[in-house]
Amino acid sequence: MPVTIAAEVLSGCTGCEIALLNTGDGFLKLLDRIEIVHMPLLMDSKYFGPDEGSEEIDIPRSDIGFISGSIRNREQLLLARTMRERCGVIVAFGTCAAYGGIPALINLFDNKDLFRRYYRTAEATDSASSPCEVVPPLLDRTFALDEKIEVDAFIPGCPPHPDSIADALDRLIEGRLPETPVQSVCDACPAKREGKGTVQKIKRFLKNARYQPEKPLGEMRCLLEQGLLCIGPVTQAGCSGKSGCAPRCIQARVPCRGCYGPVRRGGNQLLDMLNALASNGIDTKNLPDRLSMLRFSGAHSMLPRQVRKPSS
Amino acid sequence: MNPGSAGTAPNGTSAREIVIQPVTRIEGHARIGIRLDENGNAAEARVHIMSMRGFEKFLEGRPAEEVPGIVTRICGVCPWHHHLASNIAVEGCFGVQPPPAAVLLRELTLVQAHISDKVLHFFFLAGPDFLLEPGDRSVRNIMWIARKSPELAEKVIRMRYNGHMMLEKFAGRSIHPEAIVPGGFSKPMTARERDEMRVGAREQLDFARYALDFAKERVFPKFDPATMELGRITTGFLGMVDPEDGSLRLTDGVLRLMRPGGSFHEFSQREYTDFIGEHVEPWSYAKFPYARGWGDGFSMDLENPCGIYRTNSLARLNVADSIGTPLAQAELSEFRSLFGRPAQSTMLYHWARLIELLYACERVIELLDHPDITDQRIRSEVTPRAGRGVGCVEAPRGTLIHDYSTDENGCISRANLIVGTTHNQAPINMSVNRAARDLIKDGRVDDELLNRIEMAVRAYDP
Amino acid sequence: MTLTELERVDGEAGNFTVSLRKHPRYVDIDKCIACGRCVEKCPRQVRDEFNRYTDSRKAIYLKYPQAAPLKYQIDARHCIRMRGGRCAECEKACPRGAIRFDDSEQQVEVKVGSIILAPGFQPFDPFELGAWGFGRFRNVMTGMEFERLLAVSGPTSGNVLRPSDGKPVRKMAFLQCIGSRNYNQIHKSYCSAVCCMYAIKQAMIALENNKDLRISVFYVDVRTHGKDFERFYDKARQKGISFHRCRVHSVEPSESANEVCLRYMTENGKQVSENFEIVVLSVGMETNFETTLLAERTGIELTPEGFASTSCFAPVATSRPGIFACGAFTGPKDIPLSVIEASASATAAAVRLSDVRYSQSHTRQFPPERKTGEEDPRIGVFICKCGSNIAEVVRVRDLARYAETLPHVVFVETSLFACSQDSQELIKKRIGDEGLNRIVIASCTPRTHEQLFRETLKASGLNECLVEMANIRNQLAWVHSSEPEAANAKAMDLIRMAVAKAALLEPVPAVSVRITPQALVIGGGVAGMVASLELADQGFPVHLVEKAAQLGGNARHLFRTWKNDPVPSYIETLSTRIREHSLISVHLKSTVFDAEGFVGSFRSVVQKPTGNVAVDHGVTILATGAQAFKPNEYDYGLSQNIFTSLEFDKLHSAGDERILNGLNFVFIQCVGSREPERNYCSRVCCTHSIQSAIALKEGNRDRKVFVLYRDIRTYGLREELYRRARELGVIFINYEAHQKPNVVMKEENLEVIVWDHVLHEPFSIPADVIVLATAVVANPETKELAKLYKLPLDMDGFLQEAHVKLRPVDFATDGVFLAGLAHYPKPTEETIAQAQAAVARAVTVLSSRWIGLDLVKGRVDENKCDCCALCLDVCPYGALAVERERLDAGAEGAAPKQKLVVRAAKCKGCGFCQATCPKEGISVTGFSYRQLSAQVRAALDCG
Amino acid sequence: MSEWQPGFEPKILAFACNWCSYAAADLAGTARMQYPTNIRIIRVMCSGMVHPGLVTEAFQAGADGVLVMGCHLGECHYQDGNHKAKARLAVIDEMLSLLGLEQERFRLIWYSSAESERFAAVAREVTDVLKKLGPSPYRRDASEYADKGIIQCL
Repeated sequence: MPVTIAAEVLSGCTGCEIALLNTGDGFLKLLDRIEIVHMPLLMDSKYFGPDEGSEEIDIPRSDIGFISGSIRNREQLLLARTMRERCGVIVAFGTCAAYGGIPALINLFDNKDLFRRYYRTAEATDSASSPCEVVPPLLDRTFALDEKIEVDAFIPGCPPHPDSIADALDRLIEGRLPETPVQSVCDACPAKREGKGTVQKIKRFLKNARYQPEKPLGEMRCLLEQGLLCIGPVTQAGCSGKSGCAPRCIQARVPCRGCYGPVRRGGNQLLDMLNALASNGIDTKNLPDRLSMLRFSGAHSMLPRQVRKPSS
Repeated sequence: MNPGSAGTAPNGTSAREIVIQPVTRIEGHARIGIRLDENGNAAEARVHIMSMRGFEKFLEGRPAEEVPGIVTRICGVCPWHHHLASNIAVEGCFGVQPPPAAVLLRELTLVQAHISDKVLHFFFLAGPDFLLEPGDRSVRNIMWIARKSPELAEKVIRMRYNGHMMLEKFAGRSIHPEAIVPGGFSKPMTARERDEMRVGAREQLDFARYALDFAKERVFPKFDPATMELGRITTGFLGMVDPEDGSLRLTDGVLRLMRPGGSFHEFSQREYTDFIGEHVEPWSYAKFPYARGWGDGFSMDLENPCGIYRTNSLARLNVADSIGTPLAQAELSEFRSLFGRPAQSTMLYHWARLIELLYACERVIELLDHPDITDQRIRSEVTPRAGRGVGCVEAPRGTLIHDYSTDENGCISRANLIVGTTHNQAPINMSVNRAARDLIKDGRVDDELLNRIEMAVRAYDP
Repeated sequence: MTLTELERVDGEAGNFTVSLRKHPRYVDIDKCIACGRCVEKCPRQVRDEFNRYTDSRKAIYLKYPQAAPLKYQIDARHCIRMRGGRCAECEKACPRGAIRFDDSEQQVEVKVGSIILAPGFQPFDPFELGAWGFGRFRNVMTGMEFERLLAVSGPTSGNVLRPSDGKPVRKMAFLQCIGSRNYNQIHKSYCSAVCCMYAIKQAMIALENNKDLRISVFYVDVRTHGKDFERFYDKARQKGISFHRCRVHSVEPSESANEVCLRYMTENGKQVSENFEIVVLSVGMETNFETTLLAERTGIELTPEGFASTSCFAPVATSRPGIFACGAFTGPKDIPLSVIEASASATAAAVRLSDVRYSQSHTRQFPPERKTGEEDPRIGVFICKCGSNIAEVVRVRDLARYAETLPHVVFVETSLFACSQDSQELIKKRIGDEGLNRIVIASCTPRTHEQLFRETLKASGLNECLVEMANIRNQLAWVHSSEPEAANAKAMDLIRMAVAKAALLEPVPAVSVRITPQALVIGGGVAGMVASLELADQGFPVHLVEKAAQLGGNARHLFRTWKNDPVPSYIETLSTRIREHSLISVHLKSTVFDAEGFVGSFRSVVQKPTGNVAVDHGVTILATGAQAFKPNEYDYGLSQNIFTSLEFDKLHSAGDERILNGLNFVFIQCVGSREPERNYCSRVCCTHSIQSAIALKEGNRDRKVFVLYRDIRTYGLREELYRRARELGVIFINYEAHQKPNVVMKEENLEVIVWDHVLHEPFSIPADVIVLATAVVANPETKELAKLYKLPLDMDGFLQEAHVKLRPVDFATDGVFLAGLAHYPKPTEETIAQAQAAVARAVTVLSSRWIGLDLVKGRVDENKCDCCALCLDVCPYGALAVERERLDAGAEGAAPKQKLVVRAAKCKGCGFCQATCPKEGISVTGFSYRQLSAQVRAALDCG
Repeated sequence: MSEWQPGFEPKILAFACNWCSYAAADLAGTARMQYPTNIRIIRVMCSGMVHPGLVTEAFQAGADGVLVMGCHLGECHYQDGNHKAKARLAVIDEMLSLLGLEQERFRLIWYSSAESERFAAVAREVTDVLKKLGPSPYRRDASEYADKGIIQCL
C-alpha cells in the first residue's frame, strides 16, 4: 500500500516542486513507493465539480500533505486548513511555507499601498480600481504556514535541495519526521576562515569576491571576511545537499542570502547576524537595507510595516 | 462528481456558471468561470488569476544589486529569465555594461534554462493531453506516462534533470540562481567547465531532434482541424529579434510588435511604455497588457478585438524573420510553409516550442564554442546611483520586462514588471472564451470537454 | 592579622623575629557572617571617618563595604559597653554569638625572612595651617572629602551639593599644591605627584554629574605625566574646565554664606576676584607620625621629607637589609606605581626565601569523582535560614514545600546555617544517601559561598560544577523585608530559576597545564637585565634575548640617576652578574621571530646569528624598551650647537669645548612630547634637563641657563631638584604649545626668542648651546612581538597592560608580562621596580609545577558548531583557533573541513563567543545559552 | 505607585555581571536597602556574555523589562565585554522596534561593585518607569507561544 501524498502550492513560485522533479531518477523511483493523490501542478485535481460553488474545497484524504508557499489570501487560507484536515502529516515545504519566504517582504507594506502602486500608479497601467470580483481577498499580510495551521515538519530552502526532499520523503514514508540540521550553511562551506575582526565595514556586493577561478573553493577567503554580507552563519544548513558539495551560492562565489531561514527554528537571522557583526566591531548602522536579512524569514511578525514616503 | 448536473447561480437567476478550479498543469493559481445563457450555451468565459504577491511594491527600498536575487522568486520555472532581465535593468540604472564574456555566459545560462523549461512544459504539463487517451482525468499526467511508457518518461525526466544539473554544476544554483550580477557574472567559466557542458549540450541537441521527430510522429498528427481551431483567435504578436537581421533573439535584442496582418514596429527595450499599456479588469489580479501603440484601445471582444497581441513561442517565431541556427531554421521554414506567417492557431504554440527547443540546443553549443566564453574578465565594477533601467529578455512564456528606477543610494524607488504570461492574459481569456463557446452547447459539459477548454489555456504555458 | 601593630624587629635578613601587638576586634571573625544585624541594633552613632566625617556610622561597624575580611568590629572608643555602659544590643542581635566583649589585646611573635613595609600616607591636613579658609568656610573642603561627595555610595549619593545648604553647585574651584611644593610655609618641597590628576578626574566626574557646572582649576604646573593622563587633561580642557596657572593664597568670605571669594592673577597679569560655591583643596601626601614610629622600630632610614630612603637601583630596598618598602612610603605616587612597587617588593623579599618555598604549605585530598553523565538529574535543594536572616522574611517551610514540586527535585531540606561545618557534613551525607547529582543551595550569595559548596561537592565525590545557588538572602530577604508577601513569591521564582538551571548543569573535568619552569626575557636593557637576574636568583632558568651586540639598552646613554647614582657602573655590574650567572643564557644580536603556546608552555623561536633556536618557556617578559625621538624642529641638525639631551650628556661628560666654554645655555622642553601626534608626556625630560642645568650652574656660576618649559614636571621627590635649580639661578620661562620658542641662527651664535609672559613681549635669549629635551617614543619592533604574543598596543605604540591600575605589568594574555620603557617612558628606578614586579608576577606561574585552570571556560559543541568563525576574533584572549583537517589524497574537490577549537589555557570564560554564536555552537560552563535561557523562562513562568 | 496601571506589577529580568552589579546587589543587601521585588537577577560572568537573543527571548516570554548590567566602561574584568554589550545595544534596540516594544523596556546600565545605593535606586526607577508603561503585549499567553519558540502576531 503506497503512502498517499497531496501537494498544494500557496503563495509561492513552484520552485519547490521543480526541485522535487530535480531529484531526477529518484523521482521515478519514488513513484513506486508513493501515490500522489492531489497535485494541481502535475495532475488534474480539482477542488470541486464545475457546478459546486466555491466555498467547500475538496481534497482527497492522504497520509502526507506537502504545502509550499505562504498564505496570502483567503483561498490559500482555506486550502491550508483543508489540507490540515485531510492530511495525516503536514509538511511545510520550502522556505515560504516555513518562514514566509520572499513573498513575506510585502509585510513591510499594507495592501492599500500595494494596490495603489499596482493598479493605479504603475507606468504602463491604465489606472483602475483594484480587482474585487471572484478573486479571493488578500489577508492583511503574508503568513508562514504554522501561523495559521499546525505543522508537523519543515523542509526549508528556497528551494530545498533535492537531497533534503528525498531524505525527508524517505523518512516520512517510513513514518518518521524529517531531521532538521542544527548547523549553518558554513558547515559545508570550504572557504577559508581566519576571523572577522579585520572587517570593520560591510561592503555592498558591487564587485566580485576575491578568488582564483582555477583554484578550489577552499582557497577562497570566507566571503564575510572579505567584507561581503554573507549570512550563511545564521542560516540553516542543507543547501549543499549530501554530496559534499559547497553551499550553492558559494559555488557561484556569491554570498549566502539566507534562503534556508534561521539556523535555529524560532531564531532570527537579522538579530543573529547584526549581533555577530556588532560583536566583531563591525559597523551595523550603515548596512544597506538590513531588513533584507529577513528577506526569507519575514513572516511570524518579524518584519514591521514600514512607514515610507510615497515615492515621487 | 457529476459534471452534467444543472445548478443555480447564487443570484437566483436560472443562468448557470461552470467553474474549473484550479486550472491544472499550469504554474500558478487560475480559475475559469464560464457563464451559460438560458439555453445552456456558453455566453462568456473568464480566466481569473487568483493570487498576487506584490513584487513591484516590495522591491521598493531594496538595494538594486540585491534585486536580481529577489525577483527570481516570481517564478520557480523561469527564474533565470527574471534574474537576467533584472540585472540588465539594474545595469541601466547604474549605467554599466557587462564585459563580453559575461554577455556570453548570461545568454548561455538563459538559453540553457529555456531547454529544461520546454522539456518540462511539453512533456510534463501539456504532453498528457496528447499522449494519453482522452477521458479519465485522474490518469492524465506525467506519473501515468511514466507508468505507460517508462522509457520515454525516463528519458524526458533525465533530460530535464541534466539541463538543471549542467546549470547547477557551473552556476551553483539552477533554481533561483544568484550567479548573474549587476556588471556581469559572478564567476568565469573554466575551460574544463566548458568542455563538460559541451558533452551535455550535444546530448541535449540529440534529444531535441528526437523530441521533434517524436512530436511529428505522435503528437502533431493529432492536430486535426478541430484541435487547430481550439481557442483560435486572431491577434498581433510581440517578440525579440536581432536588430541587425531580424532573426530570433532571446536576449540582447530589440522588440518587434507585429499587427495581425504581419506589419510591425521595432523599438528598443526602454521604449516599451510607448507601445504597451496595461489594462485592469475587476475580476483578475493579473493585468492585461495591450498594444497601446496601435491607438484603438483595449477590447477582448472575440469578433472585434482591440490591442490584443500574443507572446511566447508562437509569437517569437512569427515576429522573427529567421532563426540563426541551421536545424531550427530548417524547421521554421517547414513550419511557415505549412501555417504561413503569422500563424494564428493556438495549438501551434506547442510546435513552435519544440522548434525553439532545437534552436536553444544549437545555440548553447554555439555559445560554448565562442572563444571569449572562458575569458576571466566577467564583471565590471558598478557604482550605485540614481537612474532608470529597463531589462527585457524572452522568457519561455513571453517577453519579460523589468523596469526599475533607483534613488541616489542605488536603492529601488520604483519597479514595474511585465512578465511573459501577463502579456497573454487577454489572449488566454479570449481563447478560453472561444473554446467555451465552441464546445459548450445545451448545458452539456464533461471532463473531456472541460479539459479541452483547459488545453486552450495550457497552450500558452501560463 | 588585622588591627595589628608592629612593635619590634630583631635578628637579620633571612631570620627576623617580629613582635606584634594585636588589638582586640571584639568580634569572632570565624563566627561573624557579616549579616549586619548588630549594626541595626547598635544605639551608638559615630561620625564616620571613612566618609571624611560627612556621615555617621555605628560603634559596631564595617569600615567600608568592601572591607576584607568582611567582618564587623567594635570601636571601643565609642561602644557604650566598652566604656562601662550596660548595652549588649549587638550581642543579643547576633545570630551566631560572634560578639566577644572580653576580647583582649595580644602579643604575637612571628619568625620571618623578609619584611615589607607598606604603611601608606596620610593626606595633608590644611586645618593646621589656617590658610585657605579650611575649617572656617563650610564650602571649602579637601579633595578627600570631595571624593566622598562624588561617590555614589557616599553621603550625597554622588550629587555635588553645597555643604552649607545642600543646594546643587553651579561654580566651583580646585586649588592645587595644598601641602605640596611649599617649602616656605611648611617645609615640604616635594610634589605629591597625584593631586593634579585626581583634581582633573574629580572635576570631570562632577561635570558629568552636572553639565552646567563651571569649574576652575588653579595650578602651578599641571603634572599629567602618567600613561594616558595627557589626553585626559586635554579632554578636560575641551569639556570647558578652565585652568589658571596661578597659586591662590587666600580664600575670603563673600556676601553670600554659600560662596567664598578667591583673588588671583589672570594670564594677562590682571588681579581679579571671583566667587565660588565650593573650593576643593587638592591636598598632598605626607608621612604620618605612626609611620615615622614604624621606621624607628624597624630601624630604617627616612629621607628629610619623611619617606623611606631608597636607591634608584634598589627602589624597594630600605637601608636595613631584608626590609623592603613600597607604595607612598617610598615617596608620593599613584596607584599603578604603588601596585608595581608592591609586586617589586614581593620579588625583592622572595629572592632570599626561594630555598624554603612550599616548606610550610599543604594540599587537600578529595575522593574520586562519581560519573553522573548518563543519569537523569536528581536535584537536592538545601534552603538556608541563615539564623533568622532569611527565615524572618521568607516562610522557609512553604518554600521547601514549593521546591519539592519542581521538576527533577527529589530532596529538599532546610538548615539553620547551610554554611556551617555540620551542614556541610549533612549535605555530603544526603548526596550519598539520596543519590543526588545536582545541588541547589538557596542561601546567600555565590560570590562569597559558592566555593565552599563546591568543596563540599568535591568532598562527596560529585563534580564541583553541579551546584547552583539561589541568592535569597542578600538579594531577597535583606532587600525586601518590608514586602514579605512579594518577597515570598520572588523566593519561589529564584528557587525555580536555580532548579531550572541546575537541571542543565554538566560536570566539567578539572584541567591543568604543566608549567615549563623557565622564562624568556625579551630585551636586554635595564628592565630585561633586572628581570633576568631576579628570576635566576630565585632559581629559574632564563633566556635573555637582545637584538644589539651588548646588554644595557638605553641606559648605556645615561650617566646619573636623578639621585645621582652612577648608571654606567651599575650597568657594568648587572652585565657581569648576568654573564656569570649559570641559569641565564644570553642571546645577543638575536630576535624572537615566532611564538606559539600559552601560559606555562610557550615555545618561541629565537633567530640568532648562528641560526634559529627554539626555546620552551613558561612565561615571557617583554622589556623591549623605547627610543629617543629625533626632532625635526628648532633647527636640529642644522647647527653644531643644538643637541638632544642624550647628545648633550655625552659631550658634557667628555668635556667638549662647546660646553666647557659655553656661557649661555637654553633647554627647550617637550620637544616631540605633548604634541598632537604624540600626545603624552615623556615623564623623564624635565628632571633630566634640570639635572643638567644644575650641573652647568655648579660647574660655573656665571653661566646663564634658561629652561623653556610648558609645565615643569619634577613629580614626587624630584621637586627638590627644581627648587635647587631655581636657587642656583637657573631661569625658567614658560611657553605655550601655540607659541613655541623660535631658534634663530646668527653668524656668531644662536638666539632663542620666546614670548615673555610677565612682560608680554617677545624676549630673545642669546645661546651658545641649545639642548632639546626630546620625547621618548615607542620601539617600532615591539609591534611585531605584540603580534606574535597577541598583545595589544596603545595609540602611541606602547604595550597596553591588562589594567592600568590593578594589573600594571600583566597582559590579558596569561603568562606574558612587561617592564620598562616598552610600557611608557619612565626613569630608571621605576623601570627597575617594574622589572621586579614582572618577576613577582612571573614567579606566581613558574613556582607551580601544574597550573589548574578555572573551570568556567568556553566549550565547543561539535554537533552544533560549524566553524563559521564569527567568534574567532571576538575572543579577547586569542583562545579560539580554526583547525583545518588535512586533505585525503583521494578526495578530489572535497574541501578541507574546518574545526573550531578552544585553547583552554588561554580561555577565561568571558563568554563573548557564546554571545556571538547564532547556534549555541560554543558555551561557557555554567552559563550556557541553554542554562541562561532556562533561567529566563523559569523566571517568567507565572505560576 | 503608578497612576496608569493600578495593581500592575512588572516582571523585570536583570542580567547582572558577577564583578560589578551582582556584587552591588549583594552589597545593597548587606546595607539592608529596600527596593521593589519586581526584579529577578540572573548572574552572568560579564555583560559581554549576554546574547541579545536571550533579551528578545525574555521579552517574547513576557518580560515587561530587561536590564543588562555591566561594569563601567574601562573596568571590564575581561577587557572589553561591556563594550561588546554596548555594541549590541543597537541590535537590541532594533529588535525592540521590530517586536513593537518601547525602547524604555530595555536598559544597559554600568555599575561598580560599590554602587549598591545606585543599584537599589535603579531598581526603583526602572520598576516605576515600567509601571507607567504598562504590561508588555507579550505577557498574555506567553508560554503558549514560547513552546514553539515563535512569536505570534500582536
